[in-house]
Amino acid sequence: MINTPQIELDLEAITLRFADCGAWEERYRQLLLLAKQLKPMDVSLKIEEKQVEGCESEVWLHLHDNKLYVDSNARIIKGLLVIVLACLNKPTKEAKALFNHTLQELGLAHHLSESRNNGISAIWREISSLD
Amino acid sequence: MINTPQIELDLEAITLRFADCGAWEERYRQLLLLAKQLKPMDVSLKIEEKQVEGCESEVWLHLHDNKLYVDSNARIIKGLLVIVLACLNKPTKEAKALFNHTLQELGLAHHLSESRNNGISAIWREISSLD
Amino acid sequence: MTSLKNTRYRQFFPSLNGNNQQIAYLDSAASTQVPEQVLSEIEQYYRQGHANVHRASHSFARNATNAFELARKTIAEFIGAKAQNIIFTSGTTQAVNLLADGLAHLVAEGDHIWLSEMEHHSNLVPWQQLAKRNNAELKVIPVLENGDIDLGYFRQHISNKCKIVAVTHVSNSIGAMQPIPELSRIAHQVGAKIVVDGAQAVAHLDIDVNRLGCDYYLFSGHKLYGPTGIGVLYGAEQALEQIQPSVFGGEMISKVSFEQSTWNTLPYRLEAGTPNIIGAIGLASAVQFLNQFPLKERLSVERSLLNYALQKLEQHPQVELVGKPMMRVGIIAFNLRNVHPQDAATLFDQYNVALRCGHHCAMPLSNTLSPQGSIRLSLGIYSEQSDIDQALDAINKVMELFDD
Amino acid sequence: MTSLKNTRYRQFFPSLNGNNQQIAYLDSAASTQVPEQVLSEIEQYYRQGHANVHRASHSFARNATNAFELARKTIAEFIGAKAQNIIFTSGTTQAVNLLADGLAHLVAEGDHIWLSEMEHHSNLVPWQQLAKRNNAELKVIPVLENGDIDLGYFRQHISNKCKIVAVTHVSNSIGAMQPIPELSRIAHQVGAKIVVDGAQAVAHLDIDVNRLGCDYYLFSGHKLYGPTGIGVLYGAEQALEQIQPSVFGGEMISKVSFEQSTWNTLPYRLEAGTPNIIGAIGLASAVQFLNQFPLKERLSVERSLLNYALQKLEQHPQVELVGKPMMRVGIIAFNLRNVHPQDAATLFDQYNVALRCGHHCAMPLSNTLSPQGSIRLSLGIYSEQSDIDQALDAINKVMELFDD
Ligand SMILES: Cc1ncc(COP(=O)(O)O)c(C=O)c1O
Ligand SMILES: Cc1ncc(COP(=O)(O)O)c(C=O)c1O
Repeated sequence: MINTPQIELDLEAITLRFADCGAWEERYRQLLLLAKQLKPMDVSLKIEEKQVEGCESEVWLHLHDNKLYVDSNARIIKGLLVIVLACLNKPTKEAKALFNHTLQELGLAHHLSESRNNGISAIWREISSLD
Repeated sequence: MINTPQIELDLEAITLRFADCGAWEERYRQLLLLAKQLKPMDVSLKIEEKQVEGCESEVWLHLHDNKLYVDSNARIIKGLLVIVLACLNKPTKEAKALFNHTLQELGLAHHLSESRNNGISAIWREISSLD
Repeated sequence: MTSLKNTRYRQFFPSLNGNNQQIAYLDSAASTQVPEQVLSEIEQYYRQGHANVHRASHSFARNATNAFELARKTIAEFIGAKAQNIIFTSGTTQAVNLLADGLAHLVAEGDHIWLSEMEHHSNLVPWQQLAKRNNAELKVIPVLENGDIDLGYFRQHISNKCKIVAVTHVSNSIGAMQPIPELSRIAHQVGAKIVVDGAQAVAHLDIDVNRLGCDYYLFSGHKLYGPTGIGVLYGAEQALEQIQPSVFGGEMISKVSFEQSTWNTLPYRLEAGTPNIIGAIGLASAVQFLNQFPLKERLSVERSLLNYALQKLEQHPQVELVGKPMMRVGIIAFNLRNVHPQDAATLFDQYNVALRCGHHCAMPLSNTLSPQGSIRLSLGIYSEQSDIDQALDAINKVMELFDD
Repeated sequence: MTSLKNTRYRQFFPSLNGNNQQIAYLDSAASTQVPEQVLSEIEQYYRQGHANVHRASHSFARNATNAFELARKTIAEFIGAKAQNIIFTSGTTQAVNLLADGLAHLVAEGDHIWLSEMEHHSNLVPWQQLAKRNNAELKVIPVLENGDIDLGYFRQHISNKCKIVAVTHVSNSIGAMQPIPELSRIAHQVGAKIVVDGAQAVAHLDIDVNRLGCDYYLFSGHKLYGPTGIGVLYGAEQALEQIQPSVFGGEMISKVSFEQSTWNTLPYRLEAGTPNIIGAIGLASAVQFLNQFPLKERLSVERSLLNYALQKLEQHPQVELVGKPMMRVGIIAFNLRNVHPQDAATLFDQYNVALRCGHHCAMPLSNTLSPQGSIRLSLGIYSEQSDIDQALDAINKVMELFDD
């Protein structure tokens, strides 16, 4: 299992934050707030070699000593990254399934499209390749 | 004006042959018979340099001493060539208009399409370039 | 013989019903009619909202991207391939050109490119030009008197100088089917890539690219009951990687500066510019149309009809067949005794029989088998015995006219 | 202001009515919606009987050929050209590639190819690759801070080493219009050919290729209310003759043997393979759709709407325009303060506002003006004030969400 030192919330705490959300705007508000829970990645790591290919926004990903660091300059992606990290206390494949399930539950499923430029699927591809 | 030693019929005689034609089959029968009225072109002239570009069937065209010789190995085209020649006792532009008019009259107008591979329009292009 | 009377398929093709019922369309090798289903799919797509694909930040774009990528999958499965092995092109011709340019790096001075004598110009001229550019040699598998390729000659003469073998699956001028699995084996033995032009095969055979064993397989949508402007280049895993991009711009790019560019991943790397989205969707719909019929039955109906036509023509005293290949698919070429094929076609037209005359874009073969050209009769899924009978009737009438 | 309320055009576009009425489609620069008329033309063509063009020996083929060549004429006249100067391609990208390959013989070692800094990748990478192949140099007309090109720089630095100038008529990322007549004069003074990428111009300006004075003008059907898979390469008389064929096969050929091939006449020489017949017919139908409206009115309605949007966005305290070109056509690029454009686009989508974010396939310009990318709002003939208002409303709501 990979360590995720950038977050303190676990998945349960995250889904709880969405529990009372009605309209989609509230869900996105929570997602944007979630983004703030991501502790910053060292700026020296935000370089091209660490960038995930196939994202419209820049997404960085760095694995060191079994610790995974991620960041993005798009806040919605950052919020989603928090959920990604929270799922990673499982083997990657299970984690991805859990992530998909969670997004469905939170009403954010359309971020799951397999479209090539969908940052999220690119990130999972990258994480899977770390295995 | 160009001389056309390969035919003896004039346009009037030609149209007369079509006068009693009812069904299209009779018209084509006349056209095929007309083809037999074209005196043969010297075989030594049936060479690639004399060939008209843009015809599906081979059409040869040779001008010498102001005499025009034509031939084709397709009989319908040959019949049409007889009509072409019969129109050439006029300046080319008028001759072409006359030819178009005649074909319309004879109910053979669909040979006039400007389609690139229409042999007839290629022949007129070639004749015009002889002017 | 009941299957000959089968009129199951024709009803789905609006252009062959209604006003056009009297037309015997026997020119499917040139281009096929389009079923109702494809027309309504095209309309529906545009009605629901169109957008450019791939950069999907809104619902129209998401829908377009999903429909486009689903089309890729549908078409891939139709020939036994995976979606990621399918490159969309504008047609077979562009596909061959993409290959001839993209595989140029495999062909060094003195190397050989092998073709058959019966190639369509589209699978001949690009290779000829490549050979010229790279100082390579074009080698030709000759055709036997019956129209089959001389496989023995090929086996004997191919050497490891050969880098590419480009052959048609089915000849568009005489309908001869090539033994592709065998040709693939021979090509691979000398380490060459094999390109198969499937333009005339894909609508008439059960295609499985794995069984064929070829590296590349190409076809056009407009000969498969789909719209014009769309074609497919299938490439086996390794083979696809070998194609270097030769058309640049748009989504085939990953990063661009004025100094240099880096390419996107496959299949996008080989699809420059906005793809023919509606073409892909239309072609996938045509494939779905075909998929709804049991394959064996569909093919056997067509085969029976071809045999019927062949038998009648062979027996006709004034008909001379051009090419009598062992395995024939969809096409019969012939001439009428002492009648120029163009004259015949003109008169056929008068009898509402739509077929082609000429060299059928395969001049070298035509010059070998029938220098004046030939008449070509070709079938589609909608063809019926009445079409053949109408053609036979027209032949008799043409011969009468010419008898004078 | 009455013209802003004009709803004359929208009614003809089925995808923007009915179920989709709530969607503000502001992504026409990527691809346009298709009017009813084009859909029924496509359907009608196929219903009446389709065939391959050019070898017209039967009625379907004659009809197809006539429709296809009439389409060429209709489209030619739309840009003030003659039919024989129009080459059909699969899109702008393929047109640029045809040029970059076909004009390669004009570019010798050490020669220059000039582009502007705001070119779409499709009008950049093909030239970059040509320069690389021929050891020529790519020269760039820089963009000023406001997004206009630095014409003075160009005048000063162009020399008779320049063989080709390739510029966009209207920038797809910021909407800047280039002074093409002036650029043509400058190019011709040094004896260079000038290629104009009209992809973003042709639907929004009164195009007359003679007035523009360019040698080549290119555009895509899918940005002109036509179908995907069809594009146009216009070439002035002499200029067209200069393009050497680089795609081979089918009707572009006059004679073929295994030793050599000779090419057909123009325009066919540059149209290899079966053309996109239905694409050409569909595009001509789109042009006819536009032709039925008085040109001046059509363009002024769109210009008013663009000005309305521009004014509102300029005044908005949280909007930062990207590029403020002197002459703007159809497109506005902007960013929301402290909001990543991709976040904005995601939320716009939620508010049923369809627009794009990103580098808009013009990375070099993007890197100069707005490295993180931008949001692009673009108009079509069907755009209305309500679409702009919906976008403005969405901007306010996005900013609220981001305020937390
Ligand atoms: C200015 C410009 N040039 C070229 C293109 C490429 O057009 P296409 O993708 O239709 O080939 C586009 C469209 O994306 C464009 O906006
Ligand atoms: C065997 C064969 N190859 C290639 C082609 C070229 O196909 P397209 O014109 O669709 O590019 C054809 C069709 O004319 C063909 O019959």
